[in-house]
Amino acid sequence: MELGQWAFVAAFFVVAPLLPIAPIVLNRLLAPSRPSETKLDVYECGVETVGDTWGQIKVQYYLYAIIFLVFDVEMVFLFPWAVALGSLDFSAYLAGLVFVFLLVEGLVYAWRKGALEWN
Amino acid sequence: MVGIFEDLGFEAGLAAVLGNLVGVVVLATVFLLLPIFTIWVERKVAARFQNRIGPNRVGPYGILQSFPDVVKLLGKELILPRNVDKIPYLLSPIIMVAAVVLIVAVIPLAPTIIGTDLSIGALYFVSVGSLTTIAIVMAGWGSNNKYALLGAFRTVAQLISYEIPLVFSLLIPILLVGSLSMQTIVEFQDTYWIIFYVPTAAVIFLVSNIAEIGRAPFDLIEAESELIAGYMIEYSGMAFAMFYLAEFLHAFLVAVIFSVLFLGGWQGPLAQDVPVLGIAYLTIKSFIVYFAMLWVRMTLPRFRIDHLMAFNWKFLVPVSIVHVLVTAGIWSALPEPDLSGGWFARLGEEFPRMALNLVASVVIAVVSLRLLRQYAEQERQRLSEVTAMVEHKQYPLATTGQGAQSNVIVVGTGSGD
Amino acid sequence: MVPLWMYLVVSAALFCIGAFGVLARRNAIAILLSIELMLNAANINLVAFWRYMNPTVINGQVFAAFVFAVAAAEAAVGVALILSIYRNRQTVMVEDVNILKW
Amino acid sequence: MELTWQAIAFFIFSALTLGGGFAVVTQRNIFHAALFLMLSLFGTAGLFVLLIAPFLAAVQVLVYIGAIAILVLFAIMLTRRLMGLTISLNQQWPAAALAMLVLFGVLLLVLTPVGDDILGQNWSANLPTDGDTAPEVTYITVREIGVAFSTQNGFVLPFEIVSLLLTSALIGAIVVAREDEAI
Repeated sequence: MELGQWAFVAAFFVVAPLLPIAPIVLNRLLAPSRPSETKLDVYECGVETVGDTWGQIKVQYYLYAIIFLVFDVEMVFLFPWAVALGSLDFSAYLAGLVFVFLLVEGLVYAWRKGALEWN
Repeated sequence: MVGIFEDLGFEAGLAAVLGNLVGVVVLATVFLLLPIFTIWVERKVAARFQNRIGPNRVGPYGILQSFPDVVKLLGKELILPRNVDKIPYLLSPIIMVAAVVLIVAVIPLAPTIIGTDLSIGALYFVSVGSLTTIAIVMAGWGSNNKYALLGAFRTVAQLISYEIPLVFSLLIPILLVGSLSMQTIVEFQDTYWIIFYVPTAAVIFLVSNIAEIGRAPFDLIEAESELIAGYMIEYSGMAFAMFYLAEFLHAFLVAVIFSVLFLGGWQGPLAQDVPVLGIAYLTIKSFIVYFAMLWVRMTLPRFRIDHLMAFNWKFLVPVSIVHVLVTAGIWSALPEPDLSGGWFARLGEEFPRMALNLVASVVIAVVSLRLLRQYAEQERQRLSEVTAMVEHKQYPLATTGQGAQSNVIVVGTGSGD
Repeated sequence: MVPLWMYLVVSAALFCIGAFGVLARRNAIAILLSIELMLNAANINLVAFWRYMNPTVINGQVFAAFVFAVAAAEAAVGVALILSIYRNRQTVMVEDVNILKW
Repeated sequence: MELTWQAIAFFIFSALTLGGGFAVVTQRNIFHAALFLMLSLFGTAGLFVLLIAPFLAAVQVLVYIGAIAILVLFAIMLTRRLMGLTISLNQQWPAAALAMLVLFGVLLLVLTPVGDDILGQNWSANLPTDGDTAPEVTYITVREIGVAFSTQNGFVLPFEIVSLLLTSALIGAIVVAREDEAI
């Protein structure tokens, strides 16, 4: 029964990519294609592009990604907790409370260390 | 649907597959074509907000305007620039649209009409939504363009940041209902809509979702003045149109999901018996939410990126965590009411729980907004002090280090807000 | 239904691929990717055993959830270390980072 | 084993998992390797669905593909000069390949019924050979997992320790990765 529902989702996973592919292919067939040197150039600020594209970016992005990762994993544990909470007693709430507080500690640390600052 | 194919003489397994496929194609196509209409709505509403008329040439009130636009886009050249990383470059628009279309699978349209009522529906919504992030990284990397890459990184940083309050505020309805199934969430709202329990969570959910689709005031993604058009700069023709299609479809789906989670979905008078009414209620609610999103879009100016990040990490995330903890505490401390009676009896039985949650939620909102105001006042104070220092030449401007320069910029833009 | 040993074979193959990556790749980030593959193989095993041996007790899935957390922690710290090495030594090739060898 | 829809799905997802995994360890372009990792993880999510663990499948997509893979992509972008690489494997790769082939061979012998025939030992006798013997799952798994996380008879202590682990990983990663801290 459960698997039957997922067959529907699987069908969605097959159909969903086909929907955007169709107009793109149609576009390729219908539209003119006259590539030229300049047309295929990188569009940046009007002058010719300088340097390597895959350049280095700021470490700040990484810091956001790591805080996000930790909180995202936290969700893995909080979703079942939230679903089960209604049928459990108060000690289950305390378990979740401790769990969240331990993680908030990490957020507070990041805040105090300025890892949340965009500069 | 499966039954029809079985009647036609197909073997049971194959009939199930065909039935599923047809259902999926119909459902997905209907939703995919919706933007043709919502784009017109959006342009018309935007025009009215700006005292214009908007599209008015094609069809009555310009309602058919999107069709010539689509035809025009079909005739535009699909340019594959030199040195692009072809596979990520071409896959990106496809994944972008597919990820959004996949959300449709779990939307309950009426008591009996739903793509599929997964036991993890709400989580499915978040999971599938996170696929768009990958599409953006692929576009940024594949385009072989510094601006595209930079735009993609900014966008991803924004998306992943706002996913945290989004999921936390999604956790709250799940906590109240005790299930991840979308249909169960809607059925729970038979007496009171969830927005009456936790209005603050609803607002956080909507705000973080608007950020997630990169709409104004969170539209740094396409900040024309700084990043040209962000990660989609190198795209043209239909590949470019796909990104826009995905954005508009996602925007509307957010309105639908919001209605399902917080505004009772298909719930309404007689909806239990007449499924069509359910669809109508859901559509009306969704368009009201969509209009609210447009209102926000047309009214507020764009965020600056550091403000955007600070607003998320220092305001939305803490507030939503506190909200989850408070609501969970109330919910597990209160006894389950007796919900076996008629509708009016249940209305009375449910009231104390609802009222207590409502009060708590409003208190959270008031306190957090107070704190925000206090912080803003401090910030204004600090900025005006810096301004005064600069004006009296006490600030080391003459020895222009990098620091002094950037401070001047902060003053220039900061005093305005 | 698919017999259990097929899942175990898939998991074993994935584990071997991952272990090969760890042993043979030069790029530290690629090694990190390979470790993720190995963790995934472990997860397939846990869930498959849960499903076939004792689905009335949820332990297999709970363990798999813990593996997710461990994988996330590992990825976060691993990437941080790679970044730090890159910043100090301008390389992500593991054979260039031999300072502890002496 | 007859070729049911379920078996077909199993083979497709296994092919995704293993093919993606193989590409991860052989691709020269590290960005492509990371994309193939996502494909492999997606295949694993499909396998989880087949094993009726939908919660883990969703989490797999949310955490692995949506977060860990993104983090790795960020790391790839942060450490440049990777594009021009021609050699992706080190000199000891033939030895490594051989070792892993041997390991896989041994595992095959132990796990498969065919291997049992060859060895004359019945290692896999304790495994259910036919999947139809696998009992039905009759409960909602998410709620059961939640109960396991937050009751004393379940896993409440590991649950809290996971939180501690994540916090320490967060703090550690911030300390290590920040530019201004001396290492």
